[in-house]
Amino acid sequence: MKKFVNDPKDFVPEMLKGIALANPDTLKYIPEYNLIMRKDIPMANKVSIMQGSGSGHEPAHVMIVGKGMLDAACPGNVFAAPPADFVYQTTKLVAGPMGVLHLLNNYTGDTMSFDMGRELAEADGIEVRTVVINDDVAVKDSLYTIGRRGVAGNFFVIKAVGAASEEGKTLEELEAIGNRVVEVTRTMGMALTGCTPPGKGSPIFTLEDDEMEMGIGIHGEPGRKRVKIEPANKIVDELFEAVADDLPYVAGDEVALMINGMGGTPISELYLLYAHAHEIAEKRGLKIKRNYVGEYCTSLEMAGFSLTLVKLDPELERLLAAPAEIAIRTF
Amino acid sequence: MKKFVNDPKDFVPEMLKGIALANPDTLKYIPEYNLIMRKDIPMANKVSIMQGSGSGHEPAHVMIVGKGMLDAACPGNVFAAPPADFVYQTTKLVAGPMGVLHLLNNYTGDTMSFDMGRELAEADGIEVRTVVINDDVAVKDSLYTIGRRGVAGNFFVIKAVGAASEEGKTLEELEAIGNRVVEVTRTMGMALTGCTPPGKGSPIFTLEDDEMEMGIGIHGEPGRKRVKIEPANKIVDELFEAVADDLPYVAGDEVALMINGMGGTPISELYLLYAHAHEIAEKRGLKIKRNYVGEYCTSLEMAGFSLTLVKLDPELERLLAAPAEIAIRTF
Amino acid sequence: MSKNVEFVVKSIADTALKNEQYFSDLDAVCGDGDFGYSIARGFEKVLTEWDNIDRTNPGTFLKEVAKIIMSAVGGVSGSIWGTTFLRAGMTLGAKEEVSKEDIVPMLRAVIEGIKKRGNCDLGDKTYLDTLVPTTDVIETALAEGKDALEILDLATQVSADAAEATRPLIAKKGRAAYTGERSIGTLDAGSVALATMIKALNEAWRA
Amino acid sequence: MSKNVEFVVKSIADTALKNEQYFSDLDAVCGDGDFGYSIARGFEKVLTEWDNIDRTNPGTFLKEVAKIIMSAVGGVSGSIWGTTFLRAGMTLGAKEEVSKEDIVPMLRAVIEGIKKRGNCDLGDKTYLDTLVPTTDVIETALAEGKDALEILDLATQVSADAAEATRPLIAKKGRAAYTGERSIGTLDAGSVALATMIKALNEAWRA
Ligand SMILES: Nc1ncnc2c1ncn2[C@@H]1O[C@H](COP(=O)(O)OP(=O)(O)O)[C@@H](O)[C@H]1O
Ligand SMILES: Nc1ncnc2c1ncn2[C@@H]1O[C@H](COP(=O)(O)OP(=O)(O)O)[C@@H](O)[C@H]1O
Ligand SMILES: [Mg+2]
Ligand SMILES: [Mg+2]
Ligand SMILES: [Mg+2]
Ligand SMILES: [Mg+2]
Repeated sequence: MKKFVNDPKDFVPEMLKGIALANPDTLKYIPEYNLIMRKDIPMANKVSIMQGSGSGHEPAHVMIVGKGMLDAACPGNVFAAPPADFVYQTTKLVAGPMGVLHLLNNYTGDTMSFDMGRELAEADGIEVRTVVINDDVAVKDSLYTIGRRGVAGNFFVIKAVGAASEEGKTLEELEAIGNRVVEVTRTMGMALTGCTPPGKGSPIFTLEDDEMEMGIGIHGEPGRKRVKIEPANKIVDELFEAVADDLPYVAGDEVALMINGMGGTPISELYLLYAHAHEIAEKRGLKIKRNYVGEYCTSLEMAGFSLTLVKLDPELERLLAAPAEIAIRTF
Repeated sequence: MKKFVNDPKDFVPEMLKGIALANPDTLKYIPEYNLIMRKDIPMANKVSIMQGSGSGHEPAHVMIVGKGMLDAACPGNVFAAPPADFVYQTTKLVAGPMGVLHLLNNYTGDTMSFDMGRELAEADGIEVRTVVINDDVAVKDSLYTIGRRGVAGNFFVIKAVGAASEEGKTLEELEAIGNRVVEVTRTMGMALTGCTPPGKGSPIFTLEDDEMEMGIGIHGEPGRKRVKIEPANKIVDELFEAVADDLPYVAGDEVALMINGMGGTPISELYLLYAHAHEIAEKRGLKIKRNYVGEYCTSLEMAGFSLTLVKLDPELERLLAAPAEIAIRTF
Repeated sequence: MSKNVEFVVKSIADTALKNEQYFSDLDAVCGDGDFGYSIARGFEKVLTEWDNIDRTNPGTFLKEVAKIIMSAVGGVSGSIWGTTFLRAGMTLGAKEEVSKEDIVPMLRAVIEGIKKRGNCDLGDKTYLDTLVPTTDVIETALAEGKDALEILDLATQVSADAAEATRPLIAKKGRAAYTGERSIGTLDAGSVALATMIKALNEAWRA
Repeated sequence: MSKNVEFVVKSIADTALKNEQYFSDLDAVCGDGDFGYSIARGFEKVLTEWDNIDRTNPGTFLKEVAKIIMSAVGGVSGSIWGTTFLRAGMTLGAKEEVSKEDIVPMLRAVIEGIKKRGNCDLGDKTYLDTLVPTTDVIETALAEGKDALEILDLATQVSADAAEATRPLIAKKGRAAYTGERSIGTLDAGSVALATMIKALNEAWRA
């Protein structure tokens, strides 16, 4: 296992400790619940926003806690939804008078934990609303009763409700904004390699030297189909078509375009991919108002990327452009 | 080769095109010289700062062009210094009345190209000064006549002179600031895997499943010694000691601490490494005033990291804290 | 308090720890490879806190085990295995001892709890597909007056067959579901885990 | 213009392209694995622009080749191979033809240029370590009145031996230098390239 790790069981807590040590003025770390939260939360005039999800998707979600983004994140172990108890305890800790918004990527495990956590918090009199994110077009709604997965598109939901919550919007308003973003966001991903959870010690799946996996999730789950590696532009073509034709996004639409790295793909390659995605978008008549190239929601050290389109309206564009501060930063 | 690439010869230009398409308002791309430069440069009241270096170290240097950082970068091919002609042409394009500062990482190839490029520019009447960055303690000064390598510490030189140039400092002043940062900056890196330049198609070196390489450079050059993989904290211990004892950094010193990913190591692991580095620093009595965790100077998709310490004084701290805007960004 | 309940829980916990890698590997074929790790962490915490678990009565003991699992394990496994022990404990109420007659009602309550929490049913390729036929055979055997060892043998056999019979099914729940038809021909990790636990319990009982 | 000069440059360029992978692999052992790629890109550009290169006289031709290389290739290789053709061209000046007598002064000028640009000397494990003994043997052979084919044979032999003789040296320049003592026992990529080029030229000459 080619990883920086001490005891694999300490992988997540040691990472969380690092985040807290690097941001002593703004963040609080509560080891019992894998919890990273803003120090200045709860606030009287602001809904608190939290997300759980498994670990292994960093920077999502523990590293995007901060002003204008998440107020707290309580991830489970690597690729495992948080225990229901984490969700409950975190909800209690962040709850202010305006209530708590739960964001969750649509997976059975996360849904179960957040359902149980929410029930317990509501029993304590805390008002909770939930936005379920399911932007992955690789998994079709009709085919599986659990519905589409939530993947890198969750960034846009977080950014929009995060900005709106700083403006003092109510829980209902935030829920509506979150759902509106989900409706206009679509993603598809692919991988050149598998990835190795520290607790497992070996790759979840392996691909031959000339193979890639299309329609991958963010937990190392195999995807839609395994095919021979193609030139970068061909791969972008395929993902772009699957994503753009799903909503669909049509000529004249104003959009945000994201190329999200899966953890092991260098940023040089992500910009190469962006170049072609940008050109396809323009050829289709889409107007790129905002673009995102980098790592937003990863699968440990997996080599691969996902492509996300968001259809913008003036309010959403304003929320995406609003300033925000998060744990990870360049300067 | 598990990479996103079309024709390997187009790897660098396609990446540069992506950077330009993603930043249409602020950056200009000139394909003939692999040149990414600020649109608003040259300015009458500001020295222009440029760096070349090879490609494959992204975000350094093409993705850190922007206000308060570099004004231009003209990289060579992957891991190859830019041709002398690129340096010359770029110098001419960015030169304003206050002159041009060349930053270069100390490698024979870069030095040769920048020497030739500078000679040609000076012949045209352009005033040029050069700061040579050589922060890598893995390579000892005394042993090799070419001197120590420049690695991730170059970020601090760029950030400091970038901020100072925005304040209108003169070329001489910037040269002095750059050299002062070089004097107080030390780095050492290591790798768990090799990396594959697209034009080569196979890894530069390979490590067995249980091996790591200590004292690595940023071009896939093998390092000081090849040893069995150790727990993360042990690796941090070794790098920290080599770095801290070199200057040395002593109890009471105010420092900046950087954990820089080499391209293929996920940010989760980088924060895990940071946690331990932070604790060692505190144990040694160093006061961490600023910290940096992420990718600053990479070797394509190599798994590994480097650790950098910078000794701060009030002015340097102020320059590092000054705002800056670069091509890569989260929002 | 009933030593048998403790014995069963201890045996299940030991089996989960011993088979961590094996169970994760099963989940990796079509899922995300965390199943073995997840339940191992849960049962590990159960064993760590073993001596301090409230033993007022078997029902309380089982409910405390459930809470430990639910605070240590996330998502599907935490919820499903937590629900398992929670429902079993709730069925017992404040009874001082567990009798033969309690077994089937406990298992039926577990099945209902899992169906509700997991929003799943027979044939979805989950651990229900092994739990239900195993419960059925235990019910029949108890009615026929078979003894504990005979029943354990039957349960071992039926659960092994049931786990093997998940192969042709399409996974409809959990992360394995995302692979759709590619899950055909693979074993359901949760089912194999259950069969493995029953087999180990059978062996431990005789030892 | 002297067809021989064109023939030599063309042969060197072809050899660089044909051996791209091999030369890169040699550099990868202790360097950064870009040597073959770098010079291939330079000579590729030379061949692409071949028909349009200024052929006023051999000196101009060589200087133009140098400029193409220096605009296409960065760092050590661009500077060193650019300097090579630049110095050779400068030595010829405006001469219409290249004669036997020009060869050694050209090579000596190249050696001086590389020493200056590369801040290196014999024994540093660079391509000088092959160029210098090869130049020496050519000088002697010319003085002894040997003919072109004999001289090519000698140069092929001596350059191959010299390249092989770089093995025990410690690399003191270029990226290979960073490996220090570990460079002992490896071949210098630049030296092998030069020997390979001379051997290929010898063969092409006879074909
Ligand atoms: N909705 C569900 N209801 C009941 N059991 C389920 C459900 N989804 C999955 N399972 C069981 O859980 C096992 C996988 O557990 P685990 O790997 O921890 O969950 P996840 O799919 O979230 O990674 C499956 O093999 C199956 O037996
Ligand atoms: N300072 C120098 N002067 C002359 N030749 C050199 C020098 N450094 C390296 N070389 C030659 O260049 C070759 C390596 O070229 P290349 O790989 O392009 O350079 P780099 O070391 O910058 O990657 C070496 O094999 C050696 O023959
Ligand atoms: Mg899971
Ligand atoms: Mg090189
Ligand atoms: Mg799983
Ligand atoms: Mg090289």
